[in-house]
Amino acid sequence: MSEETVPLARSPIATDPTVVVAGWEVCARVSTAPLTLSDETPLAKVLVRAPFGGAARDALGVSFGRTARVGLGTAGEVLLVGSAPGEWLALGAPGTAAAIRAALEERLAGTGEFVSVLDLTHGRALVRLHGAAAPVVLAGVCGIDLADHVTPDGTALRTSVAAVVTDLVRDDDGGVRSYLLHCERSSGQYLVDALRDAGSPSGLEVTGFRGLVPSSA
Amino acid sequence: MMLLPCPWCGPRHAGEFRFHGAAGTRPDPATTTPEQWRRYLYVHDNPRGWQTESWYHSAGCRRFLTVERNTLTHEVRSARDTQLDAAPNAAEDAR
Amino acid sequence: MSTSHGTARTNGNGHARTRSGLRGYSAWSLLRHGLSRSGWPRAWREHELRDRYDAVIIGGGVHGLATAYYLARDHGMRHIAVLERAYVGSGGSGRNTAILRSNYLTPEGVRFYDRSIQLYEHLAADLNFNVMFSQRGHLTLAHNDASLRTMRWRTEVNKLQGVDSEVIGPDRIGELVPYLDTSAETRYPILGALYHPPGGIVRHDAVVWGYARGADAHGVHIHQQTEVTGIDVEHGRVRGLRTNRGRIATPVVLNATAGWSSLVSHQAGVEMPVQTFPLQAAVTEPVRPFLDTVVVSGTLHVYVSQTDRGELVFGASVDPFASYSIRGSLEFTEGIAGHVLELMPALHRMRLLRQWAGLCDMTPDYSPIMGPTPVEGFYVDVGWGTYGFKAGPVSGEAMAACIADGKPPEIISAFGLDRFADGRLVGEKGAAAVGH
Amino acid sequence: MSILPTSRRARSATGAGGAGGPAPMRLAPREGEVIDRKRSVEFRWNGTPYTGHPGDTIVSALAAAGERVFSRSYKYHRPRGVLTASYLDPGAMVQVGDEPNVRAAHRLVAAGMDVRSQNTWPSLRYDVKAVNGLVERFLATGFYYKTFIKPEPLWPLYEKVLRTFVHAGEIPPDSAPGCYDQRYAHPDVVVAGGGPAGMAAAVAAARAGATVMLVEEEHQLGGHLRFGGPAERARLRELAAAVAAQPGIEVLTDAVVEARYDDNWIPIVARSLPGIDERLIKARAGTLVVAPGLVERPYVFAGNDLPGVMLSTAARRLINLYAVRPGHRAVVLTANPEGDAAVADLESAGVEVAAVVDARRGETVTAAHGRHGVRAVELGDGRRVEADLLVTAVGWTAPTSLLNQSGDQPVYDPRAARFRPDPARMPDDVLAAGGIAGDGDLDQLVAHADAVGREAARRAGAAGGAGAGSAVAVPSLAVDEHPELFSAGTGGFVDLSEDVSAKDITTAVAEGYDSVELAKRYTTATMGPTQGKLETVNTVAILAAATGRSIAETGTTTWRPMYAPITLGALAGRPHQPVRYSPMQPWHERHGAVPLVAGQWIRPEHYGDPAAEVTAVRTGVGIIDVTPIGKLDLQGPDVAKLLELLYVNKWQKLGIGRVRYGVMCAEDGVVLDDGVTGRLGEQHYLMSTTSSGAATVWEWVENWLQTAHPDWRVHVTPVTTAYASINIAGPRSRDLLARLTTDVDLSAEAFGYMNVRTGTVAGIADCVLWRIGFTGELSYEIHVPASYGLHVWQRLLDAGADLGVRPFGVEAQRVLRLEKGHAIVGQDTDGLTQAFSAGVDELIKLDKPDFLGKPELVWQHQRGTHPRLVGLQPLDGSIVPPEASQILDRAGGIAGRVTSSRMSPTLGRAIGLAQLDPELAVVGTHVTVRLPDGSDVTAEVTERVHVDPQGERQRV
Ligand SMILES: Cc1cc2nc3c(=O)[nH]c(=O)nc-3n(C[C@H](O)[C@H](O)[C@H](O)COP(=O)(O)OP(=O)(O)OC[C@H]3O[C@@H](n4cnc5c(N)ncnc54)[C@H](O)[C@@H]3O)c2cc1C
Ligand SMILES: NC(=O)c1ccc[n+]([C@@H]2O[C@H](COP(=O)([O-])OP(=O)(O)OC[C@H]3O[C@@H](n4cnc5c(N)ncnc54)[C@H](O)[C@@H]3O)[C@@H](O)[C@H]2O)c1
Ligand SMILES: Cc1cc2nc3c(=O)[nH]c(=O)nc-3n(C[C@H](O)[C@H](O)[C@H](O)COP(=O)(O)O)c2cc1C
Ligand SMILES: [Zn+2]
Repeated sequence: MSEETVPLARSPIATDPTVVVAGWEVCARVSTAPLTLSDETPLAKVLVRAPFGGAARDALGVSFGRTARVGLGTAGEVLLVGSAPGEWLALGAPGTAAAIRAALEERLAGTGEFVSVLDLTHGRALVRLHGAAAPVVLAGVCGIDLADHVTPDGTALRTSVAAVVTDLVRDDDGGVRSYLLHCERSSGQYLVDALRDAGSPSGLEVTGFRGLVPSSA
Repeated sequence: MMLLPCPWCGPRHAGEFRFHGAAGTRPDPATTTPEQWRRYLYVHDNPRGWQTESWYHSAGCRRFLTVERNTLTHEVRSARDTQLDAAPNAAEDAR
Repeated sequence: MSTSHGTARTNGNGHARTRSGLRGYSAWSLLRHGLSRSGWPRAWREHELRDRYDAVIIGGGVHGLATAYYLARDHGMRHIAVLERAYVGSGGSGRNTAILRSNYLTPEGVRFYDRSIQLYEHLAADLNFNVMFSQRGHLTLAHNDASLRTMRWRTEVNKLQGVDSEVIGPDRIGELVPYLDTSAETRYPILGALYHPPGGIVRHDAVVWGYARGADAHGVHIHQQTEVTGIDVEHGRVRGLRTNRGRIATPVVLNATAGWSSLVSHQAGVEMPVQTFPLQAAVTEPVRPFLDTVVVSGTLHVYVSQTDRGELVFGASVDPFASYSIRGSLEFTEGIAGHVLELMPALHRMRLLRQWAGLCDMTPDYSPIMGPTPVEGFYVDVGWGTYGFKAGPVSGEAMAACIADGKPPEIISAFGLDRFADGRLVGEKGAAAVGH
Repeated sequence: MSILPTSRRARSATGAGGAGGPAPMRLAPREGEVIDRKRSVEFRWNGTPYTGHPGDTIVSALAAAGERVFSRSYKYHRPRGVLTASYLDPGAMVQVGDEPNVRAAHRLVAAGMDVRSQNTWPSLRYDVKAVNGLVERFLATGFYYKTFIKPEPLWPLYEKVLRTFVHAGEIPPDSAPGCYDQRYAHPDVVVAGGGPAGMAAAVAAARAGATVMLVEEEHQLGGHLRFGGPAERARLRELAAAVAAQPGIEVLTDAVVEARYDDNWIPIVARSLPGIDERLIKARAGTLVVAPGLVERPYVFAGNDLPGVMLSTAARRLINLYAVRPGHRAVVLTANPEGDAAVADLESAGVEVAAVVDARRGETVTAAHGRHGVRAVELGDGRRVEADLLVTAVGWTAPTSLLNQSGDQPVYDPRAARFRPDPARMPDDVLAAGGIAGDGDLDQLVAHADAVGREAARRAGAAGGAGAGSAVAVPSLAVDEHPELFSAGTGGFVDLSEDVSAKDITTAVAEGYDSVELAKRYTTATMGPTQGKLETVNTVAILAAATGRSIAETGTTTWRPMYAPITLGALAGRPHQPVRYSPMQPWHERHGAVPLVAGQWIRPEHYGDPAAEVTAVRTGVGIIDVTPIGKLDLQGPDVAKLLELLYVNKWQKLGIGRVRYGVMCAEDGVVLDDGVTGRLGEQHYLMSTTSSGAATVWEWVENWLQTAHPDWRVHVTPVTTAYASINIAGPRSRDLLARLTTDVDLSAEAFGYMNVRTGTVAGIADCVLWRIGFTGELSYEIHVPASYGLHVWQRLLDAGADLGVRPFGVEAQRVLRLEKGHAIVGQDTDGLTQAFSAGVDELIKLDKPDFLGKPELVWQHQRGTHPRLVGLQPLDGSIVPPEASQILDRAGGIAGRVTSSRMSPTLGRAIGLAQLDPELAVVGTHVTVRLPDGSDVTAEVTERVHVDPQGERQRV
């Protein structure tokens, strides 16, 4: 048994070899393949619940089904996802969950609405499927129409992916198709296995943690 | 399987939802008789045609929906968020 | 029991012998007709629709026809009509996967279904029509300890009612069905099974036709293409009914319409705790016989048997939402295929030929509703859900007695409509809820 | 008789079977042929090597080598040859390696194929069971129902014999696994059928901006144009070029539109793909265009199943696609231009056309004679013509299957002599094009299909397709006059797959099975692999004649999926069966945990010695991974109201830092779930549920909140796997936890039983610690942010090494809780167990104004007749009655059952829980337990708690 002195955070997705980034054990592999899958679980994940379409929504500036990059002061920039009616998911740099939570609570305090903010960083798995062929891979596991005119960049939706309920967020990167997939932590390994299986004919490779793409990129 | 037009998520495969059946009215537990209560428990309309029923979008928005559906043709006439119907000022951005 | 037919006799265990009234398929007639290839009599005749019957049975499925048969044969009732909106056996009776068994959970259930199996065992001889009851044994697989516990529970209750059931382990299972993957490494390992040797499959259409033929021989009028559109009730009593072919006056009406039964009861003003759900089935192209046992997995929601023609017949659980549609779904065939291959991986090259669906009248406790209703003269034999074909003979026998005597016989006393208002459910769902 | 067309001859001419030598029936190269003569392919047929060319089907290669019998028939084992030379061919089902029922007239030959005829013994040519033919009259319709009835005990033996007659291929038990794929698609338009109509419709739809899938069952696009004359081939090149040039069309050949389900949910199976056996495409299409053409209808007459009797389309396929001469000397029965064209093709192939029988002039064929194949044909005028080939072209059947699945009911049109779709009954999202919609010359068909394609795009609302534009005027297609030619009235087979004769149909009618549905079921006509595509109309026509009804009145049977039989492998695709793991799973695997499948979760059942694990907990300390326990985060001012509604007990007064056990019932009073809920803050609670009940409870709570109490302010978030949950149990658990916790005072005074704290464990902040116990020992359930679960687990084991800490699994926990008499919902209760039968009487607060299921519990209590959950100990403590053993009353009836039962390592004796009738449910009563082997054992009813009844061990 290992004598761990510094507590390491681990994603549910097994990787080998690993390196440590911001207290997280992450995949050390770097792939230059045109189609990649990366484990983004270390990102901070904060959930906001508030009434569907009132002051909280206005304060957050994101409505259901859409995403936006929002600056949260010292907490930095987050990707804010309108993940369900009355539900938002804020994704930020590893280690910033507490700050994001505080910033969001502060921002929403003025609304007078019934609001709750919950850190779900450790409760969810998050991966990014990146590359022009990403829709082909997803078409093997998910019944959503990924055509541009149906689900353009910046779309957020929840559906069943390989029989796991998953938030699917289209978050293109420099004009290249890119999707974030977010599900319950315990299903993370299974989801990745299903994606790799579906992606192998398209040459899908695993790459290391990428982190959030900032809005300026 | 048919498509259900979720008022939030748009048309989705019915497999994403869970069927909760025709909605019944709960008798007042303080005054109910066994007959009334068991009607509430066990007896539901079973029409061959239009029915108003409850569905839960468990793999999507996780909202309970009130759906008017034809049990023979599977045509859907309307699908609304149950809570918004019950509390109309809860939100305005239900599509 | 009143017996006006001089030929009607019943042997010691209540099993009825062939009646001389039934035109026989004897060796002689077979030879004669085989050689000439002509001149078989009609299995049942066509009649004018009379404006009055002593009893009218709605529904030409196994339940309605069997009730008519026993009513005419054993109780000497004269003027009986069976009304069927389409053709005989067009409902669940013509589209079920034909599995017969008696390994239920409650003592009431086990006794009841066991009587039916006994009747089935002699039905061919009784009706002089080979219904091809193939008692090949029935296996219910358990993939987790909860379902294994339920299998034990059923086994113990079965044995106490004298019904042959036992729990067997993976090795025995592998011997009975070599195609099953009984290794421990599967996603749903097979931990054991409830083995029920008397269970099996039957040629379902033959049961329907045999009863129709038998009922006809005892004077019952079978009217196909005759739909009941209304039931006349006066002062809480049945007076007659309306059909697409005219009115009929009658003091006794039996609702034996399964999936449609709440609509029919509604016509008489009787409310029932019944919801209609489609149940689907499918059949593959034939292959050489390799499966000698009925295989069921509750966890994987699938059952499989192989007919004497070589096809595999598949079934599952009811559709996930209420419906009167029998169009069928892709999800059903996908699910069936996935689950069958989970159990028997070698079958991946078998081809699914056809799928279909039937309507099931589901009750809250997965037990039937049988007997009188608040409307005098209006009886029901419904709530057959996904399991009622096997109950055809015993239901016919019991409902005939119920109608003749005006009160339910002991064997169905637990299944009355009033049990719901009284909160006396018959927990066959108890097994379902525990065993998935 | 001058011509003896047997394979014997052909093969003896080449000496060594089909291999190497010249193929006796292969024609000189022909324009339009689809074989690649430059290469050849070797395969085996019943063990003998044969040669074909790439592009050949198994049948065309064998036919080229002179073979003409490919199978034996279903009941009578009659020899069968080519009928349609397409996928549908009922006589061409063969075994290829592991694969049964391969369509040999569609499957392309591949090098090394091992092709065998099915269920023939000892050989295809001399099949012993062909003796059935002698007793044919006894195997006729209804035979089985009338025989083998008595004596009853013999039926199982008869049945065994009957089963040996099954005519089909076989599945070896070790059949090699296949590779199947699935994908979803969202085309604007799916076109079923790649003939001229389908191609034209696809191009028009794509031009209008639609994304199109063009699906063709054959190996190439073109439909009937492929085996037509030069004009057809020219047209085919033109259309194929248009398809190729048009962006937006995905062409799938050797692919089948299998069905149409609600809302245009369309499965398409695609074969001949690189690297995989088959792919199932699940398309949600905007519009479906059904363009399957027409299927040529066989003619019914005596001997119509002999090898050498074939459809005109079959002869033309053999000649024009595969350059195979279908025979030497032919009689052609023709009623249409296609039949006339077949005459020309036969002549061009060097077949001597001995007679052309023109049905349009009232001429007819009455019989074909021969044993293993046609030798002579009898004509209506009494002439007998020697021939080895009889080609028939009597008309068409519309394969309306996909349309009927869309809601259409086919209508019989006597002028066209076929059932035709009724456009009025078709839904908006389905259109028909080509031969199925009507007749007309190629230009008219293409013009019609073009309009259909544009309209399909419009209805799909395709991007550039002017979805809002006005409807495209679709020209109506004329219907030519076709003679109503079905049967010569001389007998013969109606259904070749099922060996159903015309006589069988009339017999069925005479016996009263006179509706189309009953006749189908009694005779099995249309129930074979072709599913009526060849035989329905003939069946209906003969039925109509026998009943005196019209064909229209008689109607057809129901067309159902699949259009063409589909492998289970393709339907199953890649299995998607989610599994869930806790963060400690890698540790469990490394340490030899025996896996337990619990729903989606894989959990450690034990680590080798469950009894020792129990003892470790009772004497020292153990830790168990309980991550799958359901957890719901509840926030808001109205949480207490919610809990008050959900649980049978009271919650308004739960203080911050306290936890409480609760039981939930459904509205029928049946126990739904149980667990503890703790109050973390003023408006913040954490609820736990059983692992298997987590999803149900969440949905249950949402339902009540959203539909009944939308005014309550509560947010519910599932956090089951946000935390790794570890139960630390045993007298040394406090010592162990203390070593890793700095900011929580663990003393009994500061942190008492049924309390909750948040704090840091092993350096990890924000852990939730509740002091509760399922095991009856002093114990702490800690919930650690899941990413650190493995870290904390390892630290606990490291830090407690000297305390003897050891991991325990689910089995030890089951025993521990049983020793404490804790019920498990779903094991000690069942689907009808109301709360007063669950051993939680003290918990149920009937004085609460309301809670879910309350009225039923009031009545249950009043009646008092319900079973009770009791403890049970066999007098002989060494006997452990298996769970589910029945408990008998004095009369031998069932009075209850053992719900839980184990050997207690702590007490060294058997202990259990049981559901028991109230009369017997009195502590100290002796009851009889029936064991599975039939013997009885006496047991004493006890309190439920077997170990430490005062609960002293957990309150330290
Ligand atoms: C796919 C499937 C598989 C099944 N598998 C099994 C199995 O393996 N074993 C088993 O025991 N059970 C099985 N069942 C259940 C079984 O088929 C039914 O419970 C049983 O057939 C019911 O018989 P019945 O005579 O009561 O009703 P049905 O056979 O449904 O007959 C009712 C008849 O009433 C007619 N009718 C309806 N309304 C009217 C009206 N207004 N006027 C006149 N006539 C009317 C209908 O046309 C129908 O023919 C299965 C069911 C299905 C659908
Ligand atoms: N069918 C013939 O053999 C034939 C011969 C000569 C003339 N004609 C005439 O030509 C016209 C037919 O042209 P058309 O384009 O309508 O038909 P077509 O017969 O030329 O083409 C239809 C194509 O659809 C394919 N198909 C059918 N069902 C399918 C499914 N479910 N999935 C995938 N593919 C499927 C068939 O394999 C066929 O290649 C008619 O008027 C007919 O009389 C037909
Ligand atoms: C036990 C059983 C076996 C069947 N076997 C076949 C079969 O081999 N071939 C076939 O085409 N249909 C078979 N069917 C299905 C029937 O053709 C038909 O689809 C079913 O009875 C429902 O009727 P419907 O399709 O007319 O609605 C079978 C049905 C049952 C119940
Ligand atoms: Zn939704």
